[in-house]
Amino acid sequence: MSAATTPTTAITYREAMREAIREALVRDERVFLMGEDVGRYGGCYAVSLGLLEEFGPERIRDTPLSESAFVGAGIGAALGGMRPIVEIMTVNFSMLALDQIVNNAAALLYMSGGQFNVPLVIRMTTGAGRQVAAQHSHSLEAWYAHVPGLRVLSPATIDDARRMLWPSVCDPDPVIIFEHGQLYNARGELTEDPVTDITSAAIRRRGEDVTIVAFGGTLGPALEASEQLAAQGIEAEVIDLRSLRPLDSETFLASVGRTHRAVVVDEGWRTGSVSAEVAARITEEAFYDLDAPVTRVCSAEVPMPYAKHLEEAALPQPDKVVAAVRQLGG
Amino acid sequence: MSAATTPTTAITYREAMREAIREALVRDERVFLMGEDVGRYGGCYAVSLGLLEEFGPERIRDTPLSESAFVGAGIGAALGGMRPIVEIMTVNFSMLALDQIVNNAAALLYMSGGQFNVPLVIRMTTGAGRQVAAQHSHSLEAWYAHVPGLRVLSPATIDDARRMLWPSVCDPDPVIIFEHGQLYNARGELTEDPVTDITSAAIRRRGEDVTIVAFGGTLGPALEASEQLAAQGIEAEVIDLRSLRPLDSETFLASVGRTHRAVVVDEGWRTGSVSAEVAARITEEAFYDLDAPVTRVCSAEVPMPYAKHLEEAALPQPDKVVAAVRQLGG
Amino acid sequence: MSDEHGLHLLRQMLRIRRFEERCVELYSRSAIRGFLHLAIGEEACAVGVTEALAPDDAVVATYREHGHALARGISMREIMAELEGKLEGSSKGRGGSMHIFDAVARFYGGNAIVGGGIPLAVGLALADHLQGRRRITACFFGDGAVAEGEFHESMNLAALWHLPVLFCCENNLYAMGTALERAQSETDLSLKAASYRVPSWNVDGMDVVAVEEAARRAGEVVRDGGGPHFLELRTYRFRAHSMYDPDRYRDKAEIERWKERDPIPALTADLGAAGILAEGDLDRLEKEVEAEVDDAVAFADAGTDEDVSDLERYVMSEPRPGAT
Amino acid sequence: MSDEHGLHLLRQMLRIRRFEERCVELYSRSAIRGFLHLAIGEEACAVGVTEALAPDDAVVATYREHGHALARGISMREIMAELEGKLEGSSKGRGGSMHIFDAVARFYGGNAIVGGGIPLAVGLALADHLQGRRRITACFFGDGAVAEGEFHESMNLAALWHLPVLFCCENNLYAMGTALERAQSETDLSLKAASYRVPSWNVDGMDVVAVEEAARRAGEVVRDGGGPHFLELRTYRFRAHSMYDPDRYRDKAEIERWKERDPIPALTADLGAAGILAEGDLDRLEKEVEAEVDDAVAFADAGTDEDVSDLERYVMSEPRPGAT
Ligand SMILES: Cc1ncc(C[n+]2csc(CCOP(=O)(O)OP(=O)(O)O)c2C)c(N)n1
Ligand SMILES: Cc1ncc(C[n+]2csc(CCOP(=O)(O)OP(=O)(O)O)c2C)c(N)n1
Ligand SMILES: [Mg+2]
Ligand SMILES: [Mg+2]
Repeated sequence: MSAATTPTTAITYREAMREAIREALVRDERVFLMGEDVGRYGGCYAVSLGLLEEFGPERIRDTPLSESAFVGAGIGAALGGMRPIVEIMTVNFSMLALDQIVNNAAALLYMSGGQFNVPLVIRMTTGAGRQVAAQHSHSLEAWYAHVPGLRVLSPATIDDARRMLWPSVCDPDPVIIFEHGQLYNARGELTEDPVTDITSAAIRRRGEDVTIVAFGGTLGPALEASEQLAAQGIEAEVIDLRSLRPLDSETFLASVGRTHRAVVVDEGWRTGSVSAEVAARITEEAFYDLDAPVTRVCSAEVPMPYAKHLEEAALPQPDKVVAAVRQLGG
Repeated sequence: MSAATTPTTAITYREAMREAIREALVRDERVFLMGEDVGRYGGCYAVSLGLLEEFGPERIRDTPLSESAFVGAGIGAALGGMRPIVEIMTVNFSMLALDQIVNNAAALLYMSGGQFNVPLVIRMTTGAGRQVAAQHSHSLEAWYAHVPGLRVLSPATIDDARRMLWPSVCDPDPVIIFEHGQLYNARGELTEDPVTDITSAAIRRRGEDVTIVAFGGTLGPALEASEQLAAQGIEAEVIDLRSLRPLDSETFLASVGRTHRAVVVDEGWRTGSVSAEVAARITEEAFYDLDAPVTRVCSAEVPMPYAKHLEEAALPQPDKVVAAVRQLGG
Repeated sequence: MSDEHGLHLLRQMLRIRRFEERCVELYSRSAIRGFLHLAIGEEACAVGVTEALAPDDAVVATYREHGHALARGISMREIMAELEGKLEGSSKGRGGSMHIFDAVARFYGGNAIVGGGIPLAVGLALADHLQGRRRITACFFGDGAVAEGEFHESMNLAALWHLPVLFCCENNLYAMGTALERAQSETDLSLKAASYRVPSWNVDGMDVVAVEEAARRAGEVVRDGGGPHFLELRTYRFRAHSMYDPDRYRDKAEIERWKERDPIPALTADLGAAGILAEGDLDRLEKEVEAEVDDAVAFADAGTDEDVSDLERYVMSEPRPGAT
Repeated sequence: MSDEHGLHLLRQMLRIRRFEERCVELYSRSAIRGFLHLAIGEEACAVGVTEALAPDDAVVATYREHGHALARGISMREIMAELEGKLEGSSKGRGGSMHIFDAVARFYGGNAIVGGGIPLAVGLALADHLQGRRRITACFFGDGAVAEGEFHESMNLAALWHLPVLFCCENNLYAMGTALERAQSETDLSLKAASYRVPSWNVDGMDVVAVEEAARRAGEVVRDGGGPHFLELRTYRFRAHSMYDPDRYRDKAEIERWKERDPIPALTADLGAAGILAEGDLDRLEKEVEAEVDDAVAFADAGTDEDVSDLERYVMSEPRPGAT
């Protein structure tokens, strides 16, 4: 991985995503953005603020509250030669559109014997942390990562927010992008990040003592934990999965081959989360490298409570990651 | 529950399920069955055939094609003091009702601070194997097993088809029952099965050499494989999970403690399937018991193809289980 | 309408208004967090409909439900404690502003998925129908929910099965930033109801007396087995969609025009003109309401944080003796 | 209508009828498996609408789509090979009876989720709208689909955005075993369309000429920017819902009554009376059609099984040179 040269000015994750959408709209006139309140309102998380004024209502298309129909219409528009970017306000509402995503977007190419690919991008906010309670705090990445025919991305950095969209738009198949709600205000500088693909995991910190696998909203806690661990003399290697489907096993398996220990951090409910798949793969494929069982730090298996202290207790915090690593011993 | 005395004559899984529904309707007048074509048509898989005539249209309630509304209405009726059994024709269509299941049925008790439990049973057919192709062959048990607030059951035997419903109806919380479509015609005798709970796994075959974990549609292939293995001198212990949420880890962990090897067989797509969670738990909690990595035999990660030979190739067949066990060595 | 009842209606609307105004302050000092949706301007809808209900009727509402909860008789203390995430809250602090529940009041939320509560209402009504009870279920939802498939499926189900649901559409002309005419090809919502054979009534949602009257008449028909009815309550929210909304999509003049129809001054004037509200009465009422709000805040502030060890409580029901 | 065209309509309906009759035989000998839904009795709908389309218009259909696929010009050979699961099938044997697709014919399925194709049609029309093309999308669905939320969301979206969709509801009065009046509180489906401001036409779905005429007229308006239109095609399936259905829910007399209105004898008689179909013509036509069906079966029977090593092909697109 080559180093960055000139740092650009700091921007937020939100702005990075907006720039990415703007880039796509400018570079390809088949691209349009569609979703609830993406236009006049400026996006429920203000990601698309200003785009309506710049690109007009045909390309920044407000929809009624009809998740199934407008996601399905995105699929149809993709079949019809467009390159839609569909925004579902949050993953919580994506359940209403799941039939379209799984039974149409993911299946059409295969069912049609290779005739109809679906070049569609679906963006949605995911995650908890803002006291919005049970119906607004889901992390359902695991569900999507389960479905063949989809690509599932989880940009956790400003660079990835800025750079994963265009290759997604160019991809011939449906791409689901999860944007963690807690990241939008994160601020940082765009680097000349050489990782612009949408298939590989990235090593965000080097270390030899333990591998911490994270993605999306848990990359921050994982990195924070690794700093605390470093202070205690434990050097963690932090892997950012970036793509949840396909899952780049090689990167974390290679890391475990070096560190012999792994902790997976996932904001999903533990049972059946992405972390389960990562843990299963590590055991299947790096069993003889392991000096200790793979451990998982996930959300408590509860519908997210509103009260702040309970929500904090339910989420995978850095101290829990630290504790999990220390428990591995070695 | 006291033991039966005289062995009854052979019945099908379908009949066992029908008897279970009838039992519930007879024992508790708050129980009613609701779903598409459960009445006049007799159920798309003929499970409820004859019940309309016996119990009338108020209690055997045909619904329009409105999965979200009638599942939600089942939740509301449960809140209102009834004990609804809602049939979703197949898991494939349950995606249309997922919002109701996850955001209401599973969350109401918690969100309301313990005030509103939802005593609802949802039954649905799952699985592939009948050449009904991509949109009708899903096995989405993993999705449901991921959700706190739900109980998820997978009756794989005639006994369980007959005996898991009543405790589900009595359960104060929502219970999802998956009936594998390939099992309906399975025929056998009801035994004096001592396992009548809806929380524990069962050991369906004893063996010391390897643990095979299966559930629902894969119990048959697992048992078939174990017979083939026995002929080759390998005695497999076969665990039937029965309940996918909560997952009874103890039973399979204890088994692995004896056999030191495990293969998990799951008709779901490998990535993010129930098998991933089982494998992850075995590694987390029985790591030092293991002589070899946990292996998984799952469906190929494809939308199910129609052609018979392709569908067969995509599914976890007994020979693949045999091969997986043999590969573990030992 | 009796004098007493007129004053009661006014008091109820004032309670809601002052409660929500206080919420804004509490939000600024971070005592309330998460999403907070105010119904300031829409009080007549919640009060009018709720007044028409019998004590054992059921209510299903949305995330904009403080008013419905208050009007339904849930204690202001418990609601405020809920908004502050305290154990003494109506949902033990688990739900927050969007998830007020109360078993005694048969108040079934507090649903934060647009349209998500509507099927529940159908089911509650189905339970009453099956059990032969003369109860009705009032189901509140916004104009935005009319675009959701669940609304349509539910209307059809209720009508097909002739269930006692009173559908109450609080049409405030906007779903977040989306004006009704940019969300619906046909903005006359009564045609939707008609397409299911559900009788529909348009009601001035800024007039609490009109709302109550309509809800009472429609509710009686529903209760008498007349099948579901649909009330379109034409109203307006004076404030932004939520605390996060800069309200860029509405014309200031439009907002001002609607404020002239504020249901509280309107009723105050009517009661005054009718000689029901005498000089000084309003002041006294305001003081009483302020005291109730103060008390609720004090109660909430003094409330306790649930013990973290109880985090997993209520994911599943607690074992009850005698079950099975 | 020209003589030639009349004969063409008859031929198309006969092709579908004889094809599907043969399917029954093939099902008995297990050459076809899975779910098989026949449209025998409903041929006039598929043929009439499809005749009114231009070659580059799009079609979205359901799992009961053999007729639409045949009428649309997809070769009978490929369709039969698909039903037999052969590599030479229109979807390479991956889809089967419920999933016929054809890129050249712009035939977008073959969708086995009731209502699931309707949003796709809206999107296809949106693409045409955005690209300024004068194409329309014909979207077929059953009466049962009208109860699904997706239908409503899609109607609204198409109408709101004024998109070129021709909604074609094949109302055969049943959704599996559920009669329309037990599925809809209001069985006049034109009211649903009206509630979205979508013009709707009731058409005798047993009269191919009437269907074509209606589809042509409505289609022209749609193509000219008149927004979506809704055709309710009143028809009936003569056979059970699928091969698994013992058809216990319909009255035999009802079926017989509808059979008297069989669109094929009806058109045959009309053409005979008009002197267009001379003595012996029908026999010749039947023979030609039989030969086509024989040929299709022979083609399918001789087809190849896809190599199992290709099982995972087409889960994702194959890399294409030049793609970023
Ligand atoms: C299914 C779903 N989609 C989107 C949202 C986000 N959202 C919350 S409120 C709202 C607007 C709803 O408008 P309306 O139904 O008119 O109710 P109002 O807020 O005006 O009272 C939206 C889009 C949601 N909560 N649920
Ligand atoms: C969402 C969904 N629910 C249920 C089914 C099962 N199913 C297949 S066809 C059918 C009846 C559909 O009736 P209709 O729309 O009138 O079409 P028809 O079969 O009469 O042509 C049902 C219930 C399904 N395929 N999809
Ligand atoms: Mg509104
Ligand atoms: Mg039909």
